[in-house]
Amino acid sequence: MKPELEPLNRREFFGVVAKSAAILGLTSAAEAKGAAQGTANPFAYDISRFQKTDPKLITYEQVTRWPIPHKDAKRLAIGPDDRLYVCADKYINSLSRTGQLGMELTLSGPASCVAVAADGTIFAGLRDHIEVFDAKGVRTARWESPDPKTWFTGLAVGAQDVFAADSVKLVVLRHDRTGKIVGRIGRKDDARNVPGFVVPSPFLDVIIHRDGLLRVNNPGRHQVEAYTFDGDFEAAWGKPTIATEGFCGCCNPIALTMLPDGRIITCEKGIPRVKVYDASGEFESVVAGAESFPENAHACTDLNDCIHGGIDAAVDSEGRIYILDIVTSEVRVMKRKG
Amino acid sequence: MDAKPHEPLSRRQFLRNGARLMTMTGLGAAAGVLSTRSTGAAWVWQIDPAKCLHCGNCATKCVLEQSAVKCVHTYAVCGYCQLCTGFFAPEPNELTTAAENQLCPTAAIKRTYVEDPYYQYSIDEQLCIGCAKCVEGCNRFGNGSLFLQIRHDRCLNCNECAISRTCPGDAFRRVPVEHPYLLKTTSR
Amino acid sequence: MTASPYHRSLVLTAWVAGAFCLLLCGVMIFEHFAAATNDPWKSPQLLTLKEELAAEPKNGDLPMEIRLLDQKFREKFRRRLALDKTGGWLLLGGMVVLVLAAGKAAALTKATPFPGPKTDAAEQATKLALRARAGLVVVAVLVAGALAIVTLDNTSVLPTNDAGWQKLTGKESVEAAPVEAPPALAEFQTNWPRFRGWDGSGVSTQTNTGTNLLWQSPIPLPGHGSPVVWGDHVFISGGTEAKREVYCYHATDGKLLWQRAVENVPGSPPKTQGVPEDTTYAAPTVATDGRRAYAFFANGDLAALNFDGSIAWTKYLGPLKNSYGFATSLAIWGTNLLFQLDQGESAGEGSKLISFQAATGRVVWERSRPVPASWATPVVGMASGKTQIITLANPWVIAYTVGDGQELWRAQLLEGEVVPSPVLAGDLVVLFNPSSKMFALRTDGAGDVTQTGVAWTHDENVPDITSPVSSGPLVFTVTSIGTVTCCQTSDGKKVWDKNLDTETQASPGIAGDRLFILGTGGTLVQLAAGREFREIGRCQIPDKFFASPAFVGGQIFLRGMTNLYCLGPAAVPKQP
Amino acid sequence: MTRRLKVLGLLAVLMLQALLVSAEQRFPPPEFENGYAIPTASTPAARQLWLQYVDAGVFLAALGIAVWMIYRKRSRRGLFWLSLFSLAYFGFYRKGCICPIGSPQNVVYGLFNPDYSVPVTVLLFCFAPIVVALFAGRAFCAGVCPQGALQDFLLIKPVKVPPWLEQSLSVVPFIFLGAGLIYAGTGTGFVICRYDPFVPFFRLSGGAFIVAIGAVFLLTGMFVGRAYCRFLCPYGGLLRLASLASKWRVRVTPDTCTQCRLCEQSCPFGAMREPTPANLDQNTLGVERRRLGWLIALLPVLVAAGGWGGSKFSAAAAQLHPTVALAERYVRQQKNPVEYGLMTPEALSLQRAEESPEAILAAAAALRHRFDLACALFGGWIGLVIGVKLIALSVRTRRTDFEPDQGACFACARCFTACPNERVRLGWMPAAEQPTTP
Repeated sequence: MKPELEPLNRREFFGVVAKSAAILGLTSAAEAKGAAQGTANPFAYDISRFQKTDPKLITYEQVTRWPIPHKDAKRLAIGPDDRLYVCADKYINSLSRTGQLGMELTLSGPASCVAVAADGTIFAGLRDHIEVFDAKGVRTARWESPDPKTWFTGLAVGAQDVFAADSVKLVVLRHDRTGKIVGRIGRKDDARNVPGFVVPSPFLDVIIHRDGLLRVNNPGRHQVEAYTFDGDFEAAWGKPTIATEGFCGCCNPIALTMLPDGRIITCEKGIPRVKVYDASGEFESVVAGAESFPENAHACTDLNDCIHGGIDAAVDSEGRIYILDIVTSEVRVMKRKG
Repeated sequence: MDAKPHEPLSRRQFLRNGARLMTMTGLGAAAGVLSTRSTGAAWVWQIDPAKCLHCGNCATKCVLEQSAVKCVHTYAVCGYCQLCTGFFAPEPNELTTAAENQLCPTAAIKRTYVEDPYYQYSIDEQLCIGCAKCVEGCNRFGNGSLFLQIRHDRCLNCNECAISRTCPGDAFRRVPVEHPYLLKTTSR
Repeated sequence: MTASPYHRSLVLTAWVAGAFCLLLCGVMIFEHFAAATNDPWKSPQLLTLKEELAAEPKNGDLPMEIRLLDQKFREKFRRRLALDKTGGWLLLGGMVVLVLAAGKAAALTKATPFPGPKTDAAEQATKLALRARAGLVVVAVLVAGALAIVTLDNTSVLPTNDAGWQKLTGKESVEAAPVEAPPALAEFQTNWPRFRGWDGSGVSTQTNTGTNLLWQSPIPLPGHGSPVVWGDHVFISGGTEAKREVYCYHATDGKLLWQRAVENVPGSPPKTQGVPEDTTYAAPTVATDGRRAYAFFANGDLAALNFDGSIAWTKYLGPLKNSYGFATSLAIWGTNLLFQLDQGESAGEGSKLISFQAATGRVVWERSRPVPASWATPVVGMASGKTQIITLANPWVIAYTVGDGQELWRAQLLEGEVVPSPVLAGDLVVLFNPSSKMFALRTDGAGDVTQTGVAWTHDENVPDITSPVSSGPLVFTVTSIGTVTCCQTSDGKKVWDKNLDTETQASPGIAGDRLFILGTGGTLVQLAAGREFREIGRCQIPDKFFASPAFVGGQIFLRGMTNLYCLGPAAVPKQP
Repeated sequence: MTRRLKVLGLLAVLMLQALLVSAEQRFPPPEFENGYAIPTASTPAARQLWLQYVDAGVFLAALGIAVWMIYRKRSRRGLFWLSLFSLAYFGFYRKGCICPIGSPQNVVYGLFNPDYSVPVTVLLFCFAPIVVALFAGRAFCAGVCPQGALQDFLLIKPVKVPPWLEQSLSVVPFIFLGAGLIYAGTGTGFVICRYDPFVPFFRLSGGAFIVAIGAVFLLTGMFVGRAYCRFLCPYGGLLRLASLASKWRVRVTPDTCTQCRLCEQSCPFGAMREPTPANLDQNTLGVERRRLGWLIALLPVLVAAGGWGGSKFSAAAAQLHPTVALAERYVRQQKNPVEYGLMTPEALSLQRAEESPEAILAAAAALRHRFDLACALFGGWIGLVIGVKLIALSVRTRRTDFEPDQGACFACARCFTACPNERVRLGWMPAAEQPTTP
C-alpha cells in the first residue's frame, strides 16, 4: 500500500483521462452516426406497393382539370344538358363542362350532397334537411328530416322519387317530389334479409341505376348493394381487400355513379382510386389510381383523419367522368382511352 | 463566527461585501422580472396530435426503457369497424386476432365484440410501446380516433424531453400541469 | 499497518460485489444488443415469415409458425423489460455494497503518517503557478481546437448574409431587383399612356388639334378599349372568346407594326369564361409606361408586352365573377401598375385593388375592398398635396395612397352599377352617382367623410355611362342621349346646357380650349370649352364609337368598332 | 420538383382552410342497441403541483441544515447523513429534475422566450443555492446536491490530482456554463441536462451514450474525488464565483493553525491552500508584478479574440437547433436529393419543410442571427474566463494559516476532524499529544 497520499503520477493520470475520452468519443460518434444516416423505420406503415396501379388496368386519361370556386367541397352531380353542380361549403355552384362558373346558390348552412332532376330542379342536402331550388335558383321548398340526428350524405333524383341517404340513421329515405317520405330502404331487417348499412364516416351514397334498381354503397361491409324502390334487397357485391379489385381500408367505397351503359363507377378514400365495375359487380378497369391524387393520398395522414379527405365522381351523357378531389378542390375530367 | 469584530474592514472584505450586494440585487431583479411572468404553474410535456407524424421515435427515444408515450383512443370518434385498419395489418389473412393479422408489434390492442357488426378496440398500456403504427393505420383510412399522448403516470417530466429533440413534426410542447393532456375530442 | 481481522473479509466482499456488478452490466448490455433480433417488430425471422404468408395466404402452417414465434418474442420482450428494471436495482445494490466494502477496506488501510513540514514552500508555489498557467494555455488551445474542429466538421449550406437569405426565400427586396428608372412625369403628360390621359382626366394641353382624317386602319378583333399612345406607338386590344390580342400601330401612317395573341397564361383554364356580347373581351383600355404595354382581358388574363411585341410577363387573375363582363381599365403611375379588380354580387367576394411592379408583374401590395363588381376606372393624381388613387364602387368612394395602398378616406355615396369614372378638378374630385346625382368631394379628409367631404352636389342631367371632364373652373358632362351640361367647379351651379341629340357613350375630352364630344354614330362635335355654348365644328366618321378619344401631338385617335382613325391638322409634319 | 413544391404549398393552404372550416359537429359514433356505453380515455394526472412546493420546502430546509452543519455543528457525520438524504430524496425520488444544475437554462430560456414562463419553484432551485453561497460558501454542494452526494459516497481511495492540472481544468465548468446558456437562450435545447452523466442512474434508465458517460464518471469517481463537480459542473462555476464573496469562511482549526498539514492531507479535493511563504525575495516579486501587468493588458485582447472566434463558430453551433438543422437538410435536399426510408423521421420532417419552406427558412434565418450574437458572446466569455484565471494565478493571496480555497472548497467538513486542535476541542485527544511544529 502506498504509505502516503502521493499524487498520481502524470503517466497514470493521463492514462485514465485518455481511456475515458476514448469511450466518450466512440459512443458519441455512434449516436450521431445513427441519427444522421436515417436508418429504415421499423414501425413504418408500408402500403406503398398498393399505391401503384398496374398501367394495363387504367382505361381512362385526364382531359383537363380546373379548380372549383369554393373549398371544402363534398359531392358533385350532373344536371340537364351536362351542367355540373358542385356542393362546397354553403354554396351550390353550377359549372359548364369546361369549368365555366355559372349560377351560385347560397344555402343556409354547409351542404353535404346535391342532385339535379331532369327538369333542372336542384336538391341540396344539408345536414338535417333538404332544400329544393328551381332551375333559376329560387328556393321552392325545405324538407325537414324525420330525425334531428340525420346526416344526409347522398341524393338521387328519379322521375317521381327523391332518394336521400342518411349516414347516421343508416337508412335511405324515399321522398316523392312533394317531399313526403313514402319509404325507408336498407334498415336492418332479418325477415327481408336486409343486412343493414355499416357507415363509420359520413359517406353513404345512393344512385338510381338504369335497370330500375337502386345501388347503395355499404362502406363498413365493403360492398355495393342493390335494392328495389320499395326496399327489397336484391343483390350485393364487393370484397374487402387492399388489392386493386377490392375495396381497401376500413370503410370503402364512399361514392357511386353510373356510366350511360350501366357500368358502375366506385370511389375510395385512404388509397384514393376510382374504378369501373360492371352492373353485376365484376371488376372491369381503373379510371384513376392513387398516383393521380398525390395530395389526396397524402392528406389523410396530414389532416389526421380521412373524414375530411375523399373523392366523388359524376358522369355526363357522353360517358366522360368528372372526379371531384375534395382535398385540392379541383375537378378532373377523364375520357375513355382510345 | 470567525470574523473578528475589532479587525478593521480590510480591502478584500469590502470588495466581497460589494460583490455580494451587487449579485443579490442582480438575482433579485432577474427573479422579479421572471416571477411577474411566471404563472406559478409548472409545465409538463405533451404531444399535439394534429402535428404528430407517427414516425415511431416515441418508442425508441424516451429515456425510459418502455416509453412513457402510449396510444390513446377517443372512442367517441371511433367507427367501431369490423375491419379496423389500426388493428389489422394492411392485407390481413382473415379478420381474427391471430398474430399474423395484427398490426401491433406487441399485441397491445384488445379487440372485443360489441354487437353485430361492431367491435371495440382498446389499448393495453402495459404492452403498448408508443410506436404509432396503429395511429398511422387508423388516420390513413379511418376516422383518426387513435393518437399518441405522453402518459403522466409514467413520464418523469425531464427538463428537456429526449423525444422532443428528435420529433420531425415539432409536435412536443409544454402544457400546464393542471391540463396535462391534448386529447382529440373531434375528428380533427 | 496491522491487518485487522475485518480487512481481508472487506476486501473479499468488495471484489465479490465488483464482480457481481460487472457480470450484471455484461448481461444487461448483451440483452440490450440482442434485442435487435428478438424484438417482435425488428426480428428478421418474423418479418420474412409474414412476407411469405402475404405471398401465399392459403399456406396452412405458416400462420401457426408466426403465432408461436410472435408469442415467444413478445414474452422475451416482456422479460427483458422486467430484467432491466430489477437489473437496475440489483446494480444499484451491488454498487452500494462494493462502495461500502471498498471504502471501509481503504479506510482501515489508510495509514495517516504525520506529514513533515514543507521545506521549499515558496518556490513550490511559484512552480505551481507557472505550471498552472501553462496548463491553462493548453486547455484554452484544446477548447479552441475543439470548437474549430466542430466548425469545420459541420459546414453550413445556409447563407450567411441577408441578400443570400432573401434570394433563398425568393423575396428579393424591391431595391435589390434591378428596376430601370421610370420615365419622368413630364414624359407621361405629353403622351396618352392610359384611359383618358396620364391622370385619367381626359384633358390634353395641345392646342393645334385638327379634325381632318389622316389615316384609318382596320382592327382585326372587336373591343371597347380606348387607344393609348406613347411616342409613335398606338396600342389597342381586341378579343373574342376564342382569341385575345394586342395591336400596335404607327402613329403617323397607321401601319399595323405588330399584333400579339395573349394565350396559355399559366393558371388560366383553356376554355375562357363567358362574357356578354356587348361588353366584349377587350373593354379594359391598355396602359403603357414607354417600356411595355399592359393589357387585361375580361377572362382574367393580364399581359405585359414589350414595345417589340414580345411578351414580358403574364398573370391569370380570374375566374372573375362579373355578370356584365369586366371593363375597368388599368392605371399606370411611375413603376406601379394599378388594377381595381372588383367582382361578385356582394361585398367580400374577392374585390381588391392590386399594385403590380410594372417591370416584373410582382404584387407590390394588395388591398381587399368591401364592394361588389364595378366598371369605373380609378383616377390617379396629385390632390391636396398627396398622390391619391380614387376608386368608385357601390356604395363606397375610397381613396388610397400609391406607395403602400393605405386607405386615406372613404365616402358612402353611390349605388347600382357604377360605370362613370371620376376626374380631378383642382383639389376636388367630381364623380357621379349614375343618373341620379353629381358630387364634388374634397380630397383632404381622413376616414369616413360621407357627411363632411361633399363640397357640392348637382342633380340635373347626370350621365350614367360617360365620365365628366373639367377645364379647371368649369366641369362638362354629356348624358347618353347627348345633353351637354357645363357647371362651375367652385359651387356646381349650372352655367349652360344644350342637347346635341347625338347618342353618346364615349367620355368627352378637352384639348386646348375645345371640348370634343364623340357620338356613338360617329359624329365628332367640337364646342368651345367656355362659359357660353358655341359649336365650333362637327365632322362625321362612318363607324360606331364606344371608346373615348385620345389627344396626342395635335392628333385625335378614335377607336371604332371596325377601324382605328386618326384625325389631325391637314398634312402637318409631326413634331419630333 | 418545383411543381411538386407548388402543389404541396397549395395543400398547406388548403389544410389551413380545412382546419378552419372543420369546426362543424363531429360525426357521431354508431348507435348501439345492446346498451353499450362509450368509454372515455383515462387521463392519469401528472405529479401534483403542491408536491413541487414540498420539494422546494425540503430543498430550503436541506440548505439550512447544511449551513448549520458546516458553521455551527462543524460535523462531517451530519453532512454525511444530509447528503445521503439528498441523494435519496432529490436523486432517486425526484429523479433529479428540475435540479439547480439545469435550472439556469430554464431561467435564461424564460428571459429570452416570452411564451415560456419560468415556474416559481425553478426560480427558487436556481437562485437559493447562489444566495446561500454568497453567505456560507458551497453549502449546496456539501450536502444538498444529489450528484455531488453520489460521487461523495463512491469515493473509495481519493487520489491527489496535481494542483496545476486542477487549476487549469477549473475553467472548463465556466465554458460548459457558457455553452449551456447560449443554447438555452436561443431555444435550441438544454445541453447541460442532456449531458448530465448521473441523472440516468437516478432514472435507472437512459440512452446508451449518456449511460456510458455516467459509467466512466462513476469509475473515475472512485479515485478522483467529485470529478464532475470539479471539472465539468456548470452550476459549480456559478457557486464558485458566489462563494468567493461569501460572508462566512470555512475555518478548519477552531482556533490557531499549527501548520501541521494534516488537513491538507485529508482534503480529497485538493482545495486546501498553505499560508503564503515568508521568504520572498524582491526580484521574483518584481517579475510577478510585471507579469501581472502584462496579463491585465492581455485580457481585452483575449476577449476580442474569443469574440471573433466565437462568431466563426455560430454557423456550426446553430445546426444543433432542430429548425436550423431542418432548414439545412431542406436546402441540401434541393441541391442533391437523398432517398430516405419510408416514414423515417428525416423523410417526414423534409415533407413538412417542403409544405411551407418559407416559414422554416425565415425561422432559420432569425435563429442564425441570434446565434451570431450568442456565439460571439460565448467566444468573448471564454476569453474572459481564461484571462481572469491567468490573472488569478498571478496574484498572491496573503494567508496566515492553512485554509481552504473559498471557491474550490465544497465545505464537506472532512478536514475538521483531521485538525488536532479540533480533536482537542471535541475531546477526542488530550492536549498533550498535539504535534508540535518544528
